[in-house]
Amino acid sequence: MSADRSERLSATKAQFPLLARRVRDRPIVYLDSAASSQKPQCVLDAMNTYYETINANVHRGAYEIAAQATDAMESARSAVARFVNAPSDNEIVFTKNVTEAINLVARSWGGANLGPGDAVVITEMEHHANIVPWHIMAAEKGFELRWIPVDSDGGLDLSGLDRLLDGAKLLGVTAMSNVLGTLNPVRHLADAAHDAGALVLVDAAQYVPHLPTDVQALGADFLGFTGHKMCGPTGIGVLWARAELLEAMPPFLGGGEMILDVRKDGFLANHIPHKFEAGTPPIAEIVGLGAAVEYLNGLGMERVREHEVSLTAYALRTLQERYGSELDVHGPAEPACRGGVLSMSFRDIHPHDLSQVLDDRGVCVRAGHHCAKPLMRHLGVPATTRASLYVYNDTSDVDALADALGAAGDFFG
Amino acid sequence: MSADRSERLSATKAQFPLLARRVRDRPIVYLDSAASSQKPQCVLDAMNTYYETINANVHRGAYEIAAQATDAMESARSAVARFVNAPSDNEIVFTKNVTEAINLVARSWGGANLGPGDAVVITEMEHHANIVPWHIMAAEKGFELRWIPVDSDGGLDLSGLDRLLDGAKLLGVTAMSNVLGTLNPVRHLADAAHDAGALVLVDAAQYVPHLPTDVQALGADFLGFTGHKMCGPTGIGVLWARAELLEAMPPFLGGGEMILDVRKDGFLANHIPHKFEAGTPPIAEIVGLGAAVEYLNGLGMERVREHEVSLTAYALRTLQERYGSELDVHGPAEPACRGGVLSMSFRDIHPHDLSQVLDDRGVCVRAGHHCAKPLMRHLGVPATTRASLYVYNDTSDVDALADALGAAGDFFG
Amino acid sequence: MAGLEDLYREIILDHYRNPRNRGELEVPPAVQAVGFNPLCGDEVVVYIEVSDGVITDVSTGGQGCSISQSSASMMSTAVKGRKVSEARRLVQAFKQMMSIHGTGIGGRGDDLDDGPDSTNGHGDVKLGDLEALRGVVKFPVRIKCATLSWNTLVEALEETLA
Amino acid sequence: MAGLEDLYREIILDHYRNPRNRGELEVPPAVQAVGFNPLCGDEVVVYIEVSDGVITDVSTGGQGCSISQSSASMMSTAVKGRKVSEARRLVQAFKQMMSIHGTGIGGRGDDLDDGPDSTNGHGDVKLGDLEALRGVVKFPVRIKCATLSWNTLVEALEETLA
Ligand SMILES: Cc1ncc(COP(=O)(O)O)c(C=O)c1O
Ligand SMILES: Cc1ncc(COP(=O)(O)O)c(C=O)c1O
Repeated sequence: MSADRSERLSATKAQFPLLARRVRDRPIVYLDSAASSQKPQCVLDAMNTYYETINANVHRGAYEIAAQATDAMESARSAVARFVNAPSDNEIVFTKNVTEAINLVARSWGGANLGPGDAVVITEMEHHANIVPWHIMAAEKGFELRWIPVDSDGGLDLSGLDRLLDGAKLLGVTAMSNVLGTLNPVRHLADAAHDAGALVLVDAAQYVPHLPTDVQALGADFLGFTGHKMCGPTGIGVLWARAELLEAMPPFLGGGEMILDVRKDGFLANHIPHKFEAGTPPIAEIVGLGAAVEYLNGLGMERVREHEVSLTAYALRTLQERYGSELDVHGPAEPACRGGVLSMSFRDIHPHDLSQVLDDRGVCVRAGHHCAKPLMRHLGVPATTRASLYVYNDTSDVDALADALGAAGDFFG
Repeated sequence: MSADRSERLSATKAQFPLLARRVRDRPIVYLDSAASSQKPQCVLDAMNTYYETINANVHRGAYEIAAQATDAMESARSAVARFVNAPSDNEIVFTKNVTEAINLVARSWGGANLGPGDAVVITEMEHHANIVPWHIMAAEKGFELRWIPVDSDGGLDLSGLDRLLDGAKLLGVTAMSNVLGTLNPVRHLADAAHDAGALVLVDAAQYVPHLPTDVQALGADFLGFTGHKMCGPTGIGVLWARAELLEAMPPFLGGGEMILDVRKDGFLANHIPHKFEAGTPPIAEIVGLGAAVEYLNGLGMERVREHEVSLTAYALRTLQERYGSELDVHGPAEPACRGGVLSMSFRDIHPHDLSQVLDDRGVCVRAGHHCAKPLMRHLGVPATTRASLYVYNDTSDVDALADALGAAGDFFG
Repeated sequence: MAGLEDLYREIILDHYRNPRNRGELEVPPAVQAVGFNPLCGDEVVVYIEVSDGVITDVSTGGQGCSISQSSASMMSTAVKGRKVSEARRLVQAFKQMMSIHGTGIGGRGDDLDDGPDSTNGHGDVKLGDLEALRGVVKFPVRIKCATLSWNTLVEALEETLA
Repeated sequence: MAGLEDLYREIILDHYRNPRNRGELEVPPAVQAVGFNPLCGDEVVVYIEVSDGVITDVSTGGQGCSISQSSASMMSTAVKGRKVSEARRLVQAFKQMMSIHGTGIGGRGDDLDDGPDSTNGHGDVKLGDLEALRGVVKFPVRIKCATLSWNTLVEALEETLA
């Protein structure tokens, strides 16, 4: 990495207050961004400014700060729409996380469109967020849930795709695996699904934070993502969906904001996107997400991706050089085909024990099933140790990880 | 009001940064806390400290800051449980707002327990949040929705209660009306409902922020409230429910956190409360709500209530003295029987026009149906102008409101 | 910051106090459409009778603030007796005036989503008295009050085609 | 901050590497219970055979970290051949040791919710080798690893009553 690049990066790191923290007298080495990213100061500032100067409930207030709060929220909606190249702001529905976004689709669209004889196709590498809602609805509506298998390289095995899609009404796929880092061929899958008459739901929780995203180019019908993994606050997620789908779908949660009229004998739903935003929205969080999106725009998503590809390459090389066959990094070998998510099995040390030793040295990684138990069963491991990279990480973080793995190896001898 | 008291109060006001703001060269007069309250500095600080020092995803991380984040979240759960005297922390389910909390009950409990021939009883003064979810489920499940009428004093007309409860499975009631300020006889209703074999859901969105709350003394089975109205952040709500009910209810949203196991052919739900908290929770918001609860504990909820009763009395007296029969304040006349929510009709000036003139003088009130359209129809008005009081308001705010009403009267002459 | 006089022009208050074409028309021959402003609860009902491409009669009902009611009243006088095509041009022109700053609540495009014509200038359309409502754009929250009856008129015109 | 040696005592690593009573028992006569640690995916299966109020045989299966596996192994040796009532007292004593600081994830009472007995001291119960697990309480996240097999044992004991 050139001196120039790494200088710019240490400047990036400095924008994230938590990364200045020390753990047991060492600088923190945060390698768990796939679980949740850190937040730059500008995002915290945006939320504080909101609370300190214009906090008020939105959409129904005639007074000045209520109008400003509404404007701030709706400008954030525009910023988010542009960030994923949505054709219209009205297609951006704010939820509390991507899990709610997928449940919204399963319950509202699925509830109205799925029944016995129908099928929903998902992949074996889905996060529980894109599995359990379909289990729940399948039990209720009696449709079939089919699985695209994972191959031995950590990609999708598409050899049976046509058969799987036959009679399917929806294909759900993660754009990037939160365990393997695999970047799935979303466009190809979308074309195949559309040919078979199925809609496409993309779980982009691990994609939107890391790569330039264009919902139209991806060919998606529904696409969800989550604020806290993309420099934004907790408590905010996004469902993008094509307007005509949203318009045809029945409401999900009922309450204030989502109605035009309520009578004792029924109600009239509001226009999209408000139809799907019942109750007081997470206003400050929406403002925070807007600031996160502007922050990422400032860095440039192309550059974010470039940085992560080169850091992932460095990490794969370093780990291979130091630990060879003792350390297995699951998922695609080629950095250009994957994100910076490194799920490791190291000797026979259990991930929980491994991460404990890493924590002792201030290296934050995640050990567990990463909410992907079907994938774990496929991999034949109960859990993995996952280090994940983001824009604020640099080679020093990777080196610290490699050193800490050595220490763990010594400890468990 | 004694000098002593008002000194303590101006100290309270100073803890809320937004209230130092000026609008058009006048100090802001914030009288819209029933829509959303302002936030004290300590709540903002708690969230900033969370983000700057321990931000990490919860419940699944072995490393230090993840454990601290989990602790912070779970201590907030304890604080919230104690705040409403819940028998166990496990009975506190975090949602995004009270609207989601009520939808959770309607969909999960209602979906499993309601069908043709059953009835749900609600009141004519419910917020849309406690109406529309029942409309949605009634359409799906075929049960009957019955209404307790509002009497001419803004109380509930309970003369037909026995008949209404006959065959009912649930009674839903707002503990305090967000339009009339009416404090409903929740305990009495709960006893009657239980005698009739029905459960009781309390919408306490306007109650928990303003009065000491004891879910056990109220006799509730379900009780919901919302963070942003009680000095807490947006994006966080609470459902309290008796553990045995939560345990018997099917999951609501599916995804991470809410499972013990996921297989291709199904899943095993987690224990309560996690069963109902799918996906990454609003962690910072939970921490913020915990801080809000501690802040309110510091003030003392008894004192908060006392302050609001005396300020409401002052407001009713002042408005009556200055405007007599030109100004109609809906709801109970007796301050001890109501909260500090003053829904006004002033001459024939439309609320939207009235609030515009008030805004011109920095007085923030809400004009509209307040998400209570059935109640508006009962009152025979399309909308009201609502001023609502909270712990940081004082007599100067009431005086500013009274002055601004005079200016509006002049303007529309 | 705009003053209240920018909003509450005399002619507006006059239409509010003495609404023109207020009432109901028999349906059919008239058609009817109802519009809601979910922000404040305003409701506007628009009745129109169209024959041979001309709006022969208009009437409005409902309830709301001075801005929504006066705008409905002014709308009714402006389109009564006009050709449908002219009325549509007037709607465009009015809504364009109402979005000069493009900050309608609901985000970009929200008040200008009526198809290809929406980018037309309104140089050729005389707004007349309606110009009095121009001040509303300085109070973005009120824009929906002013446009409510116009959007409802569009819906009523659609009805005549149905 | 506690050091890693507080957690990974030699005896723990020994039970991890050489688990005792590992395997399955035939069901019936044995009963079986499965426990999950949703945090990390650990699974423990506990088989017990009870006759005349005595746990005549124990076996454990599943997979997990050194703490959960060694705890399961130590649990099996500690309860094998014991009376059910003694085993229950041991569970109480063990879980009390695991909650000295009362900070189990899941909040107050989470690991002490097994009824009226939970406040008993364990002065009269010998924990023996199990004392080696005492260091786990300094690592609150790991408490659930240590208690997993014990909670699963309780479930298996309930099964024998069913
Ligand atoms: C009585 C009552 N119930 C429910 C709500 C809905 O609260 P939220 O929008 O936070 O879900 C409100 C406030 O808007 C309310 O006043
Ligand atoms: C691929 C994927 N989908 C969904 C989720 C769920 O995100 P959230 O918990 O914010 O809803 C995650 C992260 O946890 C993820 O990695």
